[in-house]
Amino acid sequence: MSNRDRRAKESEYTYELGKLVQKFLPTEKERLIYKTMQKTFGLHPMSNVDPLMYKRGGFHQKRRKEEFFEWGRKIARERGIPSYNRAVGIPLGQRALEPYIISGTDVIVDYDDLHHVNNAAMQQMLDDIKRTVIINLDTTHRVLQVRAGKEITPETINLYLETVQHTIAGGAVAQEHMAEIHPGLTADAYCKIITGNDEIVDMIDRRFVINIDKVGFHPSRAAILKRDIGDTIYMVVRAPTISVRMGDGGVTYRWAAMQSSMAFISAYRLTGESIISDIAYAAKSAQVIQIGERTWYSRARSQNEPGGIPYGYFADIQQCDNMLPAEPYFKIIGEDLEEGRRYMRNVAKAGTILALMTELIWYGFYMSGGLGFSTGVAAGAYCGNVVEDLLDNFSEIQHVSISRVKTVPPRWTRIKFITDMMIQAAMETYEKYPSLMEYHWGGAHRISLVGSLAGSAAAMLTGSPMIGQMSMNYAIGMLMKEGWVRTGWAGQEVQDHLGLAYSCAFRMEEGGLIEFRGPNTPYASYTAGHSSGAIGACLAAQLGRGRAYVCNPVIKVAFADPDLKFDFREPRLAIAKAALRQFMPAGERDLIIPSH
Amino acid sequence: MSNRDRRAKESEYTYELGKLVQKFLPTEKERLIYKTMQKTFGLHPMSNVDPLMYKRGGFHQKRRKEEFFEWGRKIARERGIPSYNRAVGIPLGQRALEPYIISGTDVIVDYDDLHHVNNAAMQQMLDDIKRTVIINLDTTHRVLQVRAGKEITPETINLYLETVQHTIAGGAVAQEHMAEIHPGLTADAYCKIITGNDEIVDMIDRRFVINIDKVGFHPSRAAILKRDIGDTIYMVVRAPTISVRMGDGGVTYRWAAMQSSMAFISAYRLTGESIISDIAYAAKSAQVIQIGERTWYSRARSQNEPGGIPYGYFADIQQCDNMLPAEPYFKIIGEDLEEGRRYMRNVAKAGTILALMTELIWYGFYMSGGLGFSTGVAAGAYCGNVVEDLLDNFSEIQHVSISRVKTVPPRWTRIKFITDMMIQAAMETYEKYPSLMEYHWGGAHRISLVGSLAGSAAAMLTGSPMIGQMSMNYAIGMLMKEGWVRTGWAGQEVQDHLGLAYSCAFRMEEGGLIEFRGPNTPYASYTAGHSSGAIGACLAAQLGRGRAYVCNPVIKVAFADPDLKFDFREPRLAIAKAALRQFMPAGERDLIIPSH
Amino acid sequence: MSEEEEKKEFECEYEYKELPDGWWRELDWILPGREEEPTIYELFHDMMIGSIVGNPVSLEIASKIVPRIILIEVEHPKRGVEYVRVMINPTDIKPGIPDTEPDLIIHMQYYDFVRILMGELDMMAPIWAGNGWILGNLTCGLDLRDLLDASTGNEINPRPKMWPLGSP
Amino acid sequence: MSEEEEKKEFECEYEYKELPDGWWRELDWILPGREEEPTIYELFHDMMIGSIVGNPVSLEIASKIVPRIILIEVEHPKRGVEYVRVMINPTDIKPGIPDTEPDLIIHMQYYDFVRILMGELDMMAPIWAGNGWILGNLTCGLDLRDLLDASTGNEINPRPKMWPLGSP
Repeated sequence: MSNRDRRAKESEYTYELGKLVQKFLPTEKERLIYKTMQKTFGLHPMSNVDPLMYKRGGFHQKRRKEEFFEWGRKIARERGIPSYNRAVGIPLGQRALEPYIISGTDVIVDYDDLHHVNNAAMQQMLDDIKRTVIINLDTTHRVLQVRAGKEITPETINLYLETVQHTIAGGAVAQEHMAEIHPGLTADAYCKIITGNDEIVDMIDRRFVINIDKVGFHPSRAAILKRDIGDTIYMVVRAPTISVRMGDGGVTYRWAAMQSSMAFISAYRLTGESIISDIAYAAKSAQVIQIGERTWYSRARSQNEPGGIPYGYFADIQQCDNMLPAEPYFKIIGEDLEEGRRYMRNVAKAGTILALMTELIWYGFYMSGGLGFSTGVAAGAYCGNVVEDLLDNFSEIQHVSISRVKTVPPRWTRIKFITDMMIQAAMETYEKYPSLMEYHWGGAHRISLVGSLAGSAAAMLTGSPMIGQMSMNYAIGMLMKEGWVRTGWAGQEVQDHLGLAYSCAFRMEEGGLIEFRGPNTPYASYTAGHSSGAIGACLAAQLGRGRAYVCNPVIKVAFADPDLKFDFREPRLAIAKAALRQFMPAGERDLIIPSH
Repeated sequence: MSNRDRRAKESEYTYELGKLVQKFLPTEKERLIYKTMQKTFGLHPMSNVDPLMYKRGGFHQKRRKEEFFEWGRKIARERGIPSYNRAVGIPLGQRALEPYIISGTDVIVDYDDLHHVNNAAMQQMLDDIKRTVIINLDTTHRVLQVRAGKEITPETINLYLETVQHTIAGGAVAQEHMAEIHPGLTADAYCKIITGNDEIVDMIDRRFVINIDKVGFHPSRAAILKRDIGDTIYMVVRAPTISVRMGDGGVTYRWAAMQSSMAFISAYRLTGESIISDIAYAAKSAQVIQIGERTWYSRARSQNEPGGIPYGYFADIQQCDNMLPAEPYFKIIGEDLEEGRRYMRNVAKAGTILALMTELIWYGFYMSGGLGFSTGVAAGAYCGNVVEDLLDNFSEIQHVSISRVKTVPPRWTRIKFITDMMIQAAMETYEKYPSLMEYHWGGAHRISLVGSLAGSAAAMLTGSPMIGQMSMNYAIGMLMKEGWVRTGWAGQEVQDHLGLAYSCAFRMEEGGLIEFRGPNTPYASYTAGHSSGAIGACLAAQLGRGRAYVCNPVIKVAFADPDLKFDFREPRLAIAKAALRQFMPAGERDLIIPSH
Repeated sequence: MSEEEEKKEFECEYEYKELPDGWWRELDWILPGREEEPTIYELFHDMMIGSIVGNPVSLEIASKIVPRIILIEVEHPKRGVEYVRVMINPTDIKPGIPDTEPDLIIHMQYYDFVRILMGELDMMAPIWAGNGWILGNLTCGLDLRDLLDASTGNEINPRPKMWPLGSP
Repeated sequence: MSEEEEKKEFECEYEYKELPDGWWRELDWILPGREEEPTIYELFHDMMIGSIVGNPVSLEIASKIVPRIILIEVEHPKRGVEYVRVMINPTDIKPGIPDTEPDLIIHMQYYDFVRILMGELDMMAPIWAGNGWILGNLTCGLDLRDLLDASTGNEINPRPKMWPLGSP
């Protein structure tokens, strides 16, 4: 073959995926994305044209928009100032106002129902996190024994726990002059014990314990959690939702400190200001686990607000992996594709919480005021089965790649090719499906989604969150700076993201463990979509190592508590329920306001 | 008379006020305090003994406590975890659970109804402050003219204002892909214009204007406000209450920035990212008035949270003085005691907001977790007519002292004796009324109350907030360190307060104007009760000078807006209404949750 | 009100002035035979006898007042500081400082005090003006002021309710 | 699982080894008459003719594959770096580097690659072990791997759905 011939053939290198893909339609038709996009748009998902454009009925195509329209008029009439008003701005609904399928369910909702202000479950998820703080009781017990000469017995602990349920709800115990709170407003406030010691669990009134063996952990995980928590006694405090709705997350530990100290004073009949000081210090500051640290000054927020929650804590707050055996993913995916997929799907499910908390709630709402844009970015994580499809495929790629090898060492040089493979697969999927491109209409959607998935996949294979982070940085850098979007919205949004050349530089982490970083880390890229990827990497690395928690076993157990209002095990169901307006949150004020 | 004789008589120096006061009962009976205390305790207010003690019926003496008791049992039954439970802690109600008379009204409420979690009006007051931000439109208009070549006309401004009502409520205007908010959830969101220029006011749709002439200012005040605001156009943004309840005050300016920028893009048909950047910057950062600054790291809170609001802003947020003529108080009190009293009473009324926002909401709730203690400290400011009684008397003292002089120069050396006089009068009142001592059961109550009143009175006479602050510091130092409480709760609480020797040192202010300080000032005493005194000093100084605002005319006008949910002109009525459960707040979620 | 007007509002109107020689001879309550300008003790003594005791309103007021020691310190431009200690009920006036802590101290210029006793100056005027000070139990001050007002024939200011006449 | 067990889990099991002299004489698909150890070009050339072309499964796979250039670089312990460039469909094998950008580059040790061609080592093993690297369009890599699997009689891994056989 002459060079001339060969060159002629190389021109075929320039191909058109859109056309080429028609050859493989039968295969594509089996993909989740195909089915979902078809359902979503009511059209061939690979079509480049929407023949119904301008004929879809404007905003009337959606029940919610009609409802909003009616309410806008009603409000304007009642208050004399215009409100929501479809007469201003661009007309809505010339294109499809596509419905959103909650991934892994049959629930189809309107996009607006996923706006955090319209979705009570998202609010409760945030509130449940904000209102949690964990106090170690060992220090306080020691202070009681040494400083106050009190005996600590199962009876006293149970009396204390009964008392603290009263105080945490706003009841007074030590002074008559305290105003009390209507308990109906704080019916979601309580305290529960966490310990790894079975004997202690047996001695404490079961109503006051989060029993690790009975809250849905796989036995192999429960064993690790109990081993690592050990004999220590922690108390999880759930301040009432109404308190964080009135104030902020910073109220929680103060609320916990004050009310738990009062319960100590009462249950142990303490007097003497210096002892009470010590108790208060022990209960308030010594070994208190806050869910989130304060954020730095330019984004100043109090403790327990989403910006200050470390990535590792986010990964432990989600509970989607609880029933998975504590086995390294690497081993599983090599041996059993279906079981490997189950791991991946649970990471995807967890992604719902991670994306909502960071992209929608922190970046979208707290940092940007909540335009309604990040609703879409977050929805990418839990709608349309897109993540499921890609992760299923990643599982297959991994299964294929490692089924005949025995090891995936946590080295970037070894993991890079499979990351390349996954990025490429994802990019090509977008290229093949114009409908998916429409569904994830922003560069930030696509970049963050692919970056997160690449990071999770790499971390899961290696057990290393750092490899996951590198993989994510590489994927985002690759997509953005070398691939799709050097400019435009997504390009600008990520202008402070690492360049490809630096994506694996250790310098960027400043030696910090990713688990302890967070959206609060100043030197990290804080673009919408990047935090959930970092958290995904931490979580995936845990599964990669076959562990039972990412960062803190107590946090992990605290959010396994079935009495929480939001279900951190099945976030999508809760969100879907709320979208259908069937989710009842806590913190309502009906008892103290006129009926309405 | 020999020395011996004289000495014998001097022994009478040791007197017992409790006995002595019997001589003057007819006079005392005319005091407001006498009447209120009698009504509150159902006993002779000067009695040292409560004959009904232990016979008052325990917690059953109060309807609210019974309600709480029932609810506690109901919740425990329903959730399987005990809740509010009168079986723990000390028994309540052996003493009187005294009712609280809202000062200046006939409304008698239970103490618990004044707990901020039980009182929807207090929550709305906080939320209305947190959700307000003010944007100067001049800069944006200039950017539109210069950078985008757009014409600004009354028509475009009105179109913009109509559009921004839609976006601020969560409606989309520029992109189809934005999730929108149910307008019924944000029915309290709107934007209004403030300007001092009558012509501009005439040209703008009256629904979008806070017309300074028509929102209840005394004409002499309206004239000053208009003169000082001038031709500038400000836009007051009220983000929806639900946004600050879900997040925090820091959400507000971001919400305002995003939604107002979108309205600009839409109303002026803007394209081009660099222009939009400029518009966004102008709308978001250039000349934006936030109500509160971020607090420093150890108390990290976002913008627009109560800890970061300057004292001068608090003083402008309250609207209780709006109908008073802009005349110097000194002149008035010398000439007309009744008119002077009216000034004092309005300061007292304003104190409701100041004490609630700082003592109850910031120190009590945000900083201490809300035990229910600061409910009492704050109630001191607006319950039982105590402040009214003392201020009435202060007015008399002032009237007497200055009726034959022509001047009260703002010098500490000249104001000290009258401060002494007022402190003494207040201390003696507590001494004479054991019932009042019981009513203000904590040292912090009494100290903060007397300190605040002394500060306000001094500032009002002199027009100088610095003199007021000195007077307050002196009063508190005098009471605490030389008078009542060198130790005990109040003494400890104020351990970081200035010693008497330093109370007038300028050093403590670091040269800063009190108006621009706040609960956020690290070097200032931050004990419960001291902030409202400092604010009172700023407000009183304004009245002392006969001005129309303390610090910022735009803030003053912004909160005169009659469309706010909380009435900053009649705070006590709103609080009382809420205590009776008749106040309807904003931010409820009924539209998106199941009926309940 | 313009800013200038506001400023003026707070300017001081009190003025210190000394009296011409022989001024005391014009006053009917000064004991006859005083050749020299009276000391503060002499002045107060004379007023008590010559003015207060003979005035039924003053007497009524004085009778209700509880025992309190007031120390008056005056600065005379030539003679320096002089003291008089006063107890109104039971009446007791002595030169010099008391051997126990007084309830109230009033510090003033001699001529200011004279003018107050003459009813020409309000007792508060020099204090507001910064040319004197008051320290201690202010109720005694009110009592004293009422007494002086009565004796000079000035109207007595109504007492704030929280301080009934004579109350501590 | 104990921490030690966990650690072991991640230890590397791949081992590099060289082959004894004359190894190529044992393989039935090497063209007869090769006296010297074949270069990478010769090796790939022989496999294509002697193994792939004669295998119906390989042929079917190859026929579906779109034109892609794969560059294989191997390091021989004595001879240094050798290159072969491969296009599967239409088939084209040449020594040296191509004059256009390849779709995929595979870099390995000579003996690792030999063992892969012999079906003794999985193509991924040296990569995972860090003793080699892959760069570029990974689909080509999957294509190549399928081809090699078919020719060595190994089971062909099912292709992930998102990458139908021969897809770009």
